[in-house]
Amino acid sequence: MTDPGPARVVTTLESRLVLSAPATPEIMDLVHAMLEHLWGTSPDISDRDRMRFEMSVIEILGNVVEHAYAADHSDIPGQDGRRFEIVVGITEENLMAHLGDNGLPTELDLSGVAMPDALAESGRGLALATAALDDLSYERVDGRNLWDLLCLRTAD
Amino acid sequence: MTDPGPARVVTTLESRLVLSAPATPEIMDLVHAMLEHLWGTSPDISDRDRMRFEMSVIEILGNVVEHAYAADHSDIPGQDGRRFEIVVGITEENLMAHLGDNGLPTELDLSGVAMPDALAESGRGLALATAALDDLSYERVDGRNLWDLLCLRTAD
Amino acid sequence: MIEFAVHTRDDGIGVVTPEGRLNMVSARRLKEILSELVSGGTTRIVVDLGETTFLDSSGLGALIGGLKSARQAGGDLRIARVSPAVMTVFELTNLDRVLRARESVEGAFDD
Amino acid sequence: MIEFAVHTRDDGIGVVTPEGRLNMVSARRLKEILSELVSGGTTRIVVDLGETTFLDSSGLGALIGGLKSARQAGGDLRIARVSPAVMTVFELTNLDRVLRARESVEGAFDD
Ligand SMILES: Nc1ncnc2c1ncn2[C@@H]1O[C@H](COP(=O)(O)OP(=O)(O)O)[C@@H](O)[C@H]1O
Ligand SMILES: Nc1ncnc2c1ncn2[C@@H]1O[C@H](COP(=O)(O)OP(=O)(O)O)[C@@H](O)[C@H]1O
Repeated sequence: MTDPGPARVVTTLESRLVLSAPATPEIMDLVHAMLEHLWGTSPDISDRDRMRFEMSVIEILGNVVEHAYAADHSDIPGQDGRRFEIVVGITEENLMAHLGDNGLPTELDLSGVAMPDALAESGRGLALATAALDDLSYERVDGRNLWDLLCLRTAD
Repeated sequence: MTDPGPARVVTTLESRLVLSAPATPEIMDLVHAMLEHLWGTSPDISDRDRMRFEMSVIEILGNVVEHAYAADHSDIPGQDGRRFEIVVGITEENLMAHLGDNGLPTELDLSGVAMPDALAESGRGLALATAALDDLSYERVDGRNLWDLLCLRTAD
Repeated sequence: MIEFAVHTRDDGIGVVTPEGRLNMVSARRLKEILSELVSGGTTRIVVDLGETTFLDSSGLGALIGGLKSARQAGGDLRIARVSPAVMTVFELTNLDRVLRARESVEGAFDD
Repeated sequence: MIEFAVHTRDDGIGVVTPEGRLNMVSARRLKEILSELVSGGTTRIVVDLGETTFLDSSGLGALIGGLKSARQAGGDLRIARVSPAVMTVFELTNLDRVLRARESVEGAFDD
């Protein structure tokens, strides 16, 4: 567990986009569409920055969809379903995302994430996101997992 | 002004999709993408129901973007910018949308909306939405405009 | 997202094919395309709606605008290959009478 | 949204072209396509990434899975036409050494 990362400020950005939806694999395409809209509003972001940001957002959200609900019972009728919220935004200096989900807490140690063997077929997501991002933070607050992702913009 | 319409229940639906974003013409494509995701989750909705719902959502949101901010000054630095929120959802019986925006209040009388002359080039949006929807409600609450849209699902 | 395919046939009829959604943003471009065709002398125009997946009141407005300027210049504007979903929008506005849908692009000016 | 174009060339080499985004959902389909090719006897495969606009760890996993089964069957899997943005993902994981990017689909098996 860490403090909120520097990217948390995205939740107050006037130009932010916010999506709240069920945590399903199919929702990924809508998050891609959201990022595509974002790129349209700031055409001067380098391809490399777009890719490392978009890939990291999709990795972290993909983990939420695949792992954060593995052992819980939130699909019992009457209990809140599996939902997440994502906030994305751009400033002159940063690409930022904030993710919140109502899944189970995780004991992941983000500082200990290592790239697996070259021929491994999975287990590369967090390593890829931590390598691509300039900051990644996780905290558990009020029964929610909160992730903050930051890319510092670079020249092309 | 009316009471909240029957479609307001969409805001409590577990499977709802919620988007909050700046009120710009370009955001329309993202709302279309949101509805496309929705159709993917319920492939049994008739083409006619999809079209009358999607068209009505886009008309009402288009009016918010084009008219709800015409005379205000919310772009003065330090004041909240022009933003809207949209909630969409499907049940066995209904297609529902709820829109909220921070624009100016409107004195529109939805019961008096009429289709303009055949050769008019504008002014057809609200008439089209009221003809296509089974219920359309507007109210002003706490400085926000709230719109509720309902289509009863029909067999193809 | 929309693309417009535009071409003028040997018989002088202009064919405009909006591929995708005709909404607020794309209707502006359709309006421009239609008025450029008319002012360039192409006054008989078929709008092929066979690839149009969505239509709203701004799209209708652009079509009516094109119809009026084509007629003023002595020509006409016709629509063809309208899907049932898009047809709904014409029916709701009673514009199916002003802009009668033709089955094919080729035969749109046959009557 | 993604489409996969798959064909086998006269020289027996299979060419798979993912058109769009290779993410969690589409990586499953790529994995299936690659394993069907190998079990059907096509053990030399080029994955043409020239139309791939996005890649994540699940896409990488599908490629590595295909590489391993192709090699086990005596063949190989190679990637071609990788855009700079997609290349970033290979570099960040050091997989640019295991899966060296070839310039063209045609020449991908020349060495
Ligand atoms: N949001 C999460 N909640 C719970 N566990 C997680 C979460 N994200 C990652 N993990 C755990 O960390 C492991 C490594 O994740 P990752 O590097 O993304 O690879 P992969 O998802 O391919 O296994 C996962 O297998 C899972 O056990
Ligand atoms: N959300 C709104 N806020 C303020 N005024 C509105 C709003 N929606 C509609 N109106 C008013 O109602 C009129 C008719 O709207 P509509 O039927 O959609 O046609 P159009 O937008 O083409 O003018 C608009 O011109 C505008 O003056």
